[in-house]
Amino acid sequence: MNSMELFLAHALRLEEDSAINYDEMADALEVHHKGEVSRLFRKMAHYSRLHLAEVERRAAGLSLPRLKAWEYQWPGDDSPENAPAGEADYAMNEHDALILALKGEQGALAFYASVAEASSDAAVAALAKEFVAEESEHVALLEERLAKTPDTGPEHDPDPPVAAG
Amino acid sequence: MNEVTPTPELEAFDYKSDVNPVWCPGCGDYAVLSAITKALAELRLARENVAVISGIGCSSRIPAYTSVYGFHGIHGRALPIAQGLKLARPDVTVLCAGGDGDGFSIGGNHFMHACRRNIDLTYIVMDNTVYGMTKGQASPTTEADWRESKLTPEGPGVPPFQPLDIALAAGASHVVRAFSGRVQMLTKYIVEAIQHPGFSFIQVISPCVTYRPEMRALKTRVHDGFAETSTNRLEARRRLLDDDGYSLGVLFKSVEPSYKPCATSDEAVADLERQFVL
Amino acid sequence: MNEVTPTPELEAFDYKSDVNPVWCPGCGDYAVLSAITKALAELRLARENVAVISGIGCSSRIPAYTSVYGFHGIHGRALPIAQGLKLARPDVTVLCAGGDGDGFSIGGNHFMHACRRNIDLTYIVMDNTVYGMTKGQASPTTEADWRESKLTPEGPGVPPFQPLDIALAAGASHVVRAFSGRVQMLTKYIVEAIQHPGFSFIQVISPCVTYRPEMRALKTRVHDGFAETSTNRLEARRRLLDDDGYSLGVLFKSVEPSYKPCATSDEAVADLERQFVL
Amino acid sequence: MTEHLLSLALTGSGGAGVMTVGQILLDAAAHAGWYGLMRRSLGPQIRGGESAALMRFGSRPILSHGDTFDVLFAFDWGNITRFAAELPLRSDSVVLYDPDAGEVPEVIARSNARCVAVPLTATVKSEPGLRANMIGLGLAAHILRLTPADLQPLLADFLGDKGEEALALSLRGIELGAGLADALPASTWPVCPRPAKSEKPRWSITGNEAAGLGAVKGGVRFVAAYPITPSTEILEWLAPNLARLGGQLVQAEDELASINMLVGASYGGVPSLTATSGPGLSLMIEGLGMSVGAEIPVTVIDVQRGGPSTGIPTKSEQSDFNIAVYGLHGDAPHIVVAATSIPDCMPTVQWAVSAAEAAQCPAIVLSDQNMGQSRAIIDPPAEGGPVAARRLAAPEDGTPYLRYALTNDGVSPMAVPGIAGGEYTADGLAHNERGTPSTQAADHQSQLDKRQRKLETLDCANFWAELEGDGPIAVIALGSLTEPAREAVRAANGAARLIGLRVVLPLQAEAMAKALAGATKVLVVEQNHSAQFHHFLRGHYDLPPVVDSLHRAGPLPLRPLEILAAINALKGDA
Amino acid sequence: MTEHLLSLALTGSGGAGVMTVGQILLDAAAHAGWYGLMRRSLGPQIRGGESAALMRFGSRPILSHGDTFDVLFAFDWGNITRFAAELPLRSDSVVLYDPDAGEVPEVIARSNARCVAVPLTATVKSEPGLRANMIGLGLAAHILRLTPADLQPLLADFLGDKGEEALALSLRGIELGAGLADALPASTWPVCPRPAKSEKPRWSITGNEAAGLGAVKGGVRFVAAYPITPSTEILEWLAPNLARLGGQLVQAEDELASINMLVGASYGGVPSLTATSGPGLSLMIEGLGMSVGAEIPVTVIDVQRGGPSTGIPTKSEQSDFNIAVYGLHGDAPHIVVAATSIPDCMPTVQWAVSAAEAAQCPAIVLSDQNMGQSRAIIDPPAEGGPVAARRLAAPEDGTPYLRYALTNDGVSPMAVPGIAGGEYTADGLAHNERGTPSTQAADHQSQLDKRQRKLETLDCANFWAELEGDGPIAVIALGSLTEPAREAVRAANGAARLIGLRVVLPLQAEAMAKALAGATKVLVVEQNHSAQFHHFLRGHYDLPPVVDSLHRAGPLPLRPLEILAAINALKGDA
Ligand SMILES: Cc1ncc(C[n+]2csc(CCOP(=O)(O)OP(=O)(O)O)c2C)c(N)n1
Ligand SMILES: Cc1ncc(C[n+]2csc(CCOP(=O)(O)OP(=O)(O)O)c2C)c(N)n1
Ligand code: SF4
Ligand code: SF4
Ligand SMILES: [Mg+2]
Ligand SMILES: [Mg+2]
Repeated sequence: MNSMELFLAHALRLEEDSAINYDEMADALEVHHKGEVSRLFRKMAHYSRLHLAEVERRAAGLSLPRLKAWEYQWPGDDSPENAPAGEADYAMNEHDALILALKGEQGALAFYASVAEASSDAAVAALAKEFVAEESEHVALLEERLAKTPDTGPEHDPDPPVAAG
Repeated sequence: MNEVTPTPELEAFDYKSDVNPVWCPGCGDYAVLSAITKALAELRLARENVAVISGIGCSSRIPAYTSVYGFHGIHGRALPIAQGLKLARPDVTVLCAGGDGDGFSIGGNHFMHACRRNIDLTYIVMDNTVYGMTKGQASPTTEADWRESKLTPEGPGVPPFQPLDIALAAGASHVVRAFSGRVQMLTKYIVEAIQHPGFSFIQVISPCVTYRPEMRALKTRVHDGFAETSTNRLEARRRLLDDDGYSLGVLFKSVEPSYKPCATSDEAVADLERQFVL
Repeated sequence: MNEVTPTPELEAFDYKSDVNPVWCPGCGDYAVLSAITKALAELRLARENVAVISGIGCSSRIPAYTSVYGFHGIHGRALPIAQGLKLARPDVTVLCAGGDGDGFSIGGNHFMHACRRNIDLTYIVMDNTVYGMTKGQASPTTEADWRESKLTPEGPGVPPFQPLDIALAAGASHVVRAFSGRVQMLTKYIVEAIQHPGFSFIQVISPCVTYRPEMRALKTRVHDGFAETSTNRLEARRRLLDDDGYSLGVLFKSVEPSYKPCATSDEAVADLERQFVL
Repeated sequence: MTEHLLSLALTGSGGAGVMTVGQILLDAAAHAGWYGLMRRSLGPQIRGGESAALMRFGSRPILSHGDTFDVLFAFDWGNITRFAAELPLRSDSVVLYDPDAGEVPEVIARSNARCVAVPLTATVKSEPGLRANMIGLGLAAHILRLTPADLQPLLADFLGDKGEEALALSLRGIELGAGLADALPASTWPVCPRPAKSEKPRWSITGNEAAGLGAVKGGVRFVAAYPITPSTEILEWLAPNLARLGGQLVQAEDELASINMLVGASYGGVPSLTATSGPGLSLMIEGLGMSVGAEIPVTVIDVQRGGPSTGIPTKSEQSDFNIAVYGLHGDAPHIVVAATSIPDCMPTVQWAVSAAEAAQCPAIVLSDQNMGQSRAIIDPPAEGGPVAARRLAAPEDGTPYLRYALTNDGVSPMAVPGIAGGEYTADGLAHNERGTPSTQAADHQSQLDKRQRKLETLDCANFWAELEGDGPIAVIALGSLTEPAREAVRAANGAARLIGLRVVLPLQAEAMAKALAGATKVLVVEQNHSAQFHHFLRGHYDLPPVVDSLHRAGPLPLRPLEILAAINALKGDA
Repeated sequence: MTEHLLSLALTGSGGAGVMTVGQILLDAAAHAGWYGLMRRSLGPQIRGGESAALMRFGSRPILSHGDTFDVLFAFDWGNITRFAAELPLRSDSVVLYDPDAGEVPEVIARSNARCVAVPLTATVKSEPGLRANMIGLGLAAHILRLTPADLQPLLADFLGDKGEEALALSLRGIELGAGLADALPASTWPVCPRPAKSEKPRWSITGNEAAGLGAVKGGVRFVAAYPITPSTEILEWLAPNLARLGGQLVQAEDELASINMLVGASYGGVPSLTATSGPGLSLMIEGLGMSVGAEIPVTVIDVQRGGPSTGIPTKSEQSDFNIAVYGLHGDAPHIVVAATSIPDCMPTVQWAVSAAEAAQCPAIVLSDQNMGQSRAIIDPPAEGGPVAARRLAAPEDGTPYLRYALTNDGVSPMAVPGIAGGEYTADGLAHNERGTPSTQAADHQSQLDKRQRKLETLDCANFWAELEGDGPIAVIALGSLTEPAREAVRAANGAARLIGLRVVLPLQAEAMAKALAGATKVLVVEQNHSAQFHHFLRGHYDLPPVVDSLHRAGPLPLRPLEILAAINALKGDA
């Protein structure tokens, strides 16, 4: 990742995807009356948006490349901060939600760290380092909270799912 | 990569509506929705020129969650609706989406004949190997010995339907398997499918976490078995012969004649009346 | 051939009814009727234990021309009727018969799912590549550029449906192509199909002399391309890859599990009521 | 001016070619100034079964068959018993027959009609290469006082590329036939002078062709269909003619596909239609329900045949009334119209399409085999019914588009792809104004109300029925029985009035009340076994206290005299 | 003995588990001697949407819901507005709510019901591992004067293999809940003494289960089906239970396949049935027509939901009346019955199967979501209706077997495969007595007559309707509205009589005339938007001069007081 434009394009995509993803999970779990879980995801979405605004600020004046959705050089298949698709669950408790969020933040951290390490462009590496620091903060916050949140086991809805068709 | 393109007008997010999905948290269909919106953004299609047509089922709820034109039709009839629309309005980009029950059970005949007709549209089946919306009965893609449905307590007892194989045998000109857990790949496939001038079929393995919770584990089973694309139908079919059902990729692609209505002209109705005059 | 079998009680003739066919002179379906009655005689099946089920079309008129039990059903639904009968009455020998429109167009979904279910019955499609009964429209097996129907003056514009290929892809366990002009061969195939413990599909090329008069010439085009039978489905499909559509023979045969209803027992209704008692 | 009417039946078994004879005769008569009508009756064979051309000619427009035949010309007697019931004769009718084809059978002889032998077979054998049907044509033409010269110009068309020799042989046959006619005493023939030649152009058209024309006049540019007797000719006419207009017809894999393709095309803004018959309509029921719920206009023409189930594909009946009116599940208001005659198929289909477009719901047009497959010589039909178009949305920036807005007249302006700002998801699930699925009673109720309202406010003007007379007995006839009923009402000399109902749904309470004002009795006329229309009228209209029902299953048509007899019986009633 | 009745609504959003609480409560109450009824109302989400258990308990059998709720227990207020219309309250009703879930919303508060806060959330938090629903259960049980001891025996069943600890925690929750109840003043609770324990065994059953039981009692041994809400539970009950009887259920690829599989199995002699809802019934129409034409008995249960089109799958309506009665093309006489209550689903389905077998035609049973998915505590239902079997042929040597013989009662003895000499071809084409296709009017007419006749001669005995009272106003209620109508009729104190119609087709002219004798006015009660049943009655029966219609679309149920109000309004009418 050797140009500032390219890097910022990645950062933008990463943060935006993650904001949408967290919001979607928050919505879904609200239906399930999982207030805590939903609030957590909402908050994570908020952080992603803050971060997004920051990236946008940095990108001001630059003309970023328009990458196709599959041209991003992510370590995995998907936006690295997105909580792994399909791991949300209606029965998840706050503990589970924290783990999910943590995986997302760790993904972002790993991505930024790899850029910081591998980029030949000093400015890019420096900015990536800044982002690493920020993500590390999130990770630490989540870890801290996770440690204080016991795993109370899945909160199964005793009612069966609905046949709606 | 190197080209600097102007900032796109619409982001993926703009292709989402504000309607909350009825889906369970973790349902694979969220990712399919996400990939569709990303693909539309990628192609910079004007919202008013795109239509998503579906049948009935959890997956078929998808049109209302997009901000383009949509049609949540009736069970099993998504493809005829979509084909009618595309034939009447060739200028509209038509996506058709639904479930394995909708598409392969009640809608199986339309599936075969849509593959034959090769009309330029993209058909995305969210295959969760179950009827989600009606509480978990076996679908055509369910294993013969799956015993979780009260309707078939001994299992459906019938070998699973092979969507890709049938699609190829019936004449589809662009045949893909994807996984909802790989959104970026899926996005790419959808873009290619929309660009393909003919009938594109995408089987998306999309876990139903409520009735097939074991599907969550599929992310470790899928693999890039179809990473290379055949342009020869027979070759593609040969490759299916040793498919484990979890190979992902564009299996087959070939530009073939698409069904076109008769050549048109523009006479007036009054001209037609002359044939009745004695 | 060498064995001397006792004189059968019933001759082929005894399996014909006294109802006069509505068919045109020269129609291929006469020969199919003849082959069916010969096969029944060959197998010495008691008339009351055989049923011939059909849909609607010229070819579907066949049940009433036999003297066994028959059902002239509705268009496209011959297979569900036949499967329902066979499931409910496994003791009855069930033949299902009809046309290419009946079986592959309106009835296409049942065809696929019947192949999958592999219920023990024999399905004979008299394929004349046209809708005879409704005055000569294109059927799924009609060539894309056939321009003789007013309904599709530029031709149907869709590549022909491949019955054998779909049958194999869908799971049929006994797959045959025959020609009405070779009655003896057809008789043999029908006998084998009836003996096969599963779903047997026989595509019989059966000329419609009224709407496809050129089909009369097919007797010189058909050949014994499938003289050898595969017992491996993949191998059979490979062989289809270079079929010209006129190869005759038993392409595939394999004894595979047939759909069986749940294991049965014989409690009384009163036993069931207990579950509601508080 | 005296009216002249003549009924003629031509019958013969496979290969006799009576349908062609009838067709040429009808054309020639039309050129000579006759109005005319030709119905066909066929056996069950694909080819070569017995057939009959049942014809009526008149010096004034005629749209219905008479009570009896003036002339029966039997080319042979093959399977005549199967037809006999369709061939009512009087003692002063004339039966022309070929003595070489055998004795006049009992079923015919018992009419006491005058039987006149004409040596058809003998004449055929008299010269090589002759064909019986051309001799018959020459002979039959004489009945209408047409000469070989009248027939000659039409022959070329019918013979196509058969060549000079065939033409000469045909002409020779016709002349020999005319000679046979001349040889008979003049008293053989009913009085039937040639009418004056018409100044204005006339049309030769079948009900199915007229229906096709009505479709394109109504704006239909997309048709998806699956062939079925006796509706296929509509599709066969439409396929090439739509192409001429830049429209298209798709042959679908089945009726489920065709109805749903229509819904898709119409959702895209293109007026769409299909034609079918009972079994096909049965398969379209679910799609029609979606058209109601999602408010997507489509039009289905049902050319009725004998029912139930596969029934009698080649014969006429009006027994799909119930399924057309009541067949959809749920509360599903829609449009049902019945064409009243062959030419009326044109304006009725045209109006149905435009009404469906205006009300954004399905319209079902009831025709029947008798109208659809019969040919008439007519004055070009007038367009009927108020014409309306689909109300399209013009979404404004800032205000969210409400696809199913609760408007006063129940019609919500509709967006179609391409209209920016109109993006919405059409849905057959109960929904709110925006189209978002809702299970709430209030949303359900208000949308049901709205869908009912748009039909109540639909303008049918005077198109709802054919009215004539003001007698105390109101004859309410369903669709194609309007014309026989009209003949009966006229013959009843002021005792009756005619209400030939064209618009079955939406109900026309006010108009019907007005049309019934002063009537003391009602006679309901329809062609089915269970008096479906009668029960419908009882259930939905306030009728005078005495209601009688004249109904009979197909295939025998209900004839004017039967209707008149029922009128007279009612007259006698206390 | 004084009757005690109590209506209780439990509401809560995703995960609150109110359905389970309701279920345990119903069971416990039943063991304590209560009769009861539980209806469910659900949101659109697959999982986790809001839900309500709507319950009624009584010391006598109760088969319908009351007018208002005595107690509403809101576990939380999530999406309560979507439900509010389904929760009518009086000013003396009690609303129990959790103050931690927020203020009592306006839609509830405006009833002026007494709102009583119960600290549900606070209690959950008071000890680790507790769950709100168990605390709620303990509290709700108190309303019926049930104690934790009454609940305990049922818990194990519900918790399944969740283990000892879960059980202990649940019990603890229940006790805490009971404690919360005890802490409230006695005046909080409606008077509701425990009834005497019943001597005779009672049943706990849903309408769908009862329908399944009725099917096997009627002799059904073959079912082919495609799942659809809200009928699927019938199939889910039948699959394992049929197997126990040596029968079978096949999951078909669609409804077209399922109805036609039934026809095949029944042609083979095995009584066959399927269950579906509106959209599925739409797809079965053509197959049902064949069942009429070829005279093959089949039974279809339609558990009605909101329509048209996909409509409201999870909510009740009676709007498939029209399609059931009139939906087939052609003249197609068949049987339509409507179950009158949850337990009545059993005898009604049983009779329908036996009537279909006797008359060799299709029978459609109308149930609805409200009956099908509600659970009742009942006395074991009596079998109803005369039971008949299929008349099989015993062909004799030498005489050709006439499958469609014109018999006096219209029933032609039927051969099935295996019967030698009975070989025939069943046909949906019009045919003669032997079954050979025929296009002749006489054959068509005589077979139509015969098929009509066999329904006219079908013995319904007293099973055609539920009758009660002899007041001058006849309340004719459709199916499941019989029981609310019965309550209203009883409350009308002699002013009204009840006719709860069970047999819709064949028509019961004589019996109806007798039941209406002396009645001067009629009130027709049904749950749909367009008064389908009312128009049917007008169209087919001679009713007294004043006919009023009480009809409303779903999902809100029609309640006894509304019916009573309509009776009173009619009473007032001139
Ligand atoms: C004609 C008809 N039959 C049955 C149904 C009930 N139904 C609704 S969705 C569905 C199956 C859904 O399965 P699938 O298409 O795989 O979608 P999923 O919910 O699994 O995404 C069924 C049977 C219906 N709505 N209409
Ligand atoms: C539901 C329905 N749609 C259409 C028809 C009309 N129809 C009768 S037979 C037939 C096609 C016959 O073609 P095929 O099955 O190939 O039989 P063939 O006559 O060629 O032997 C059609 C379309 C019908 N009877 N029912
Ligand atoms: S039931 Fe299954 S398919 Fe349906 S929303 Fe839930 S997880 Fe998805
Ligand atoms: S039309 Fe064709 S298929 Fe039909 S009977 Fe004649 S030759 Fe045979
Ligand atoms: Mg599915
Ligand atoms: Mg054919």
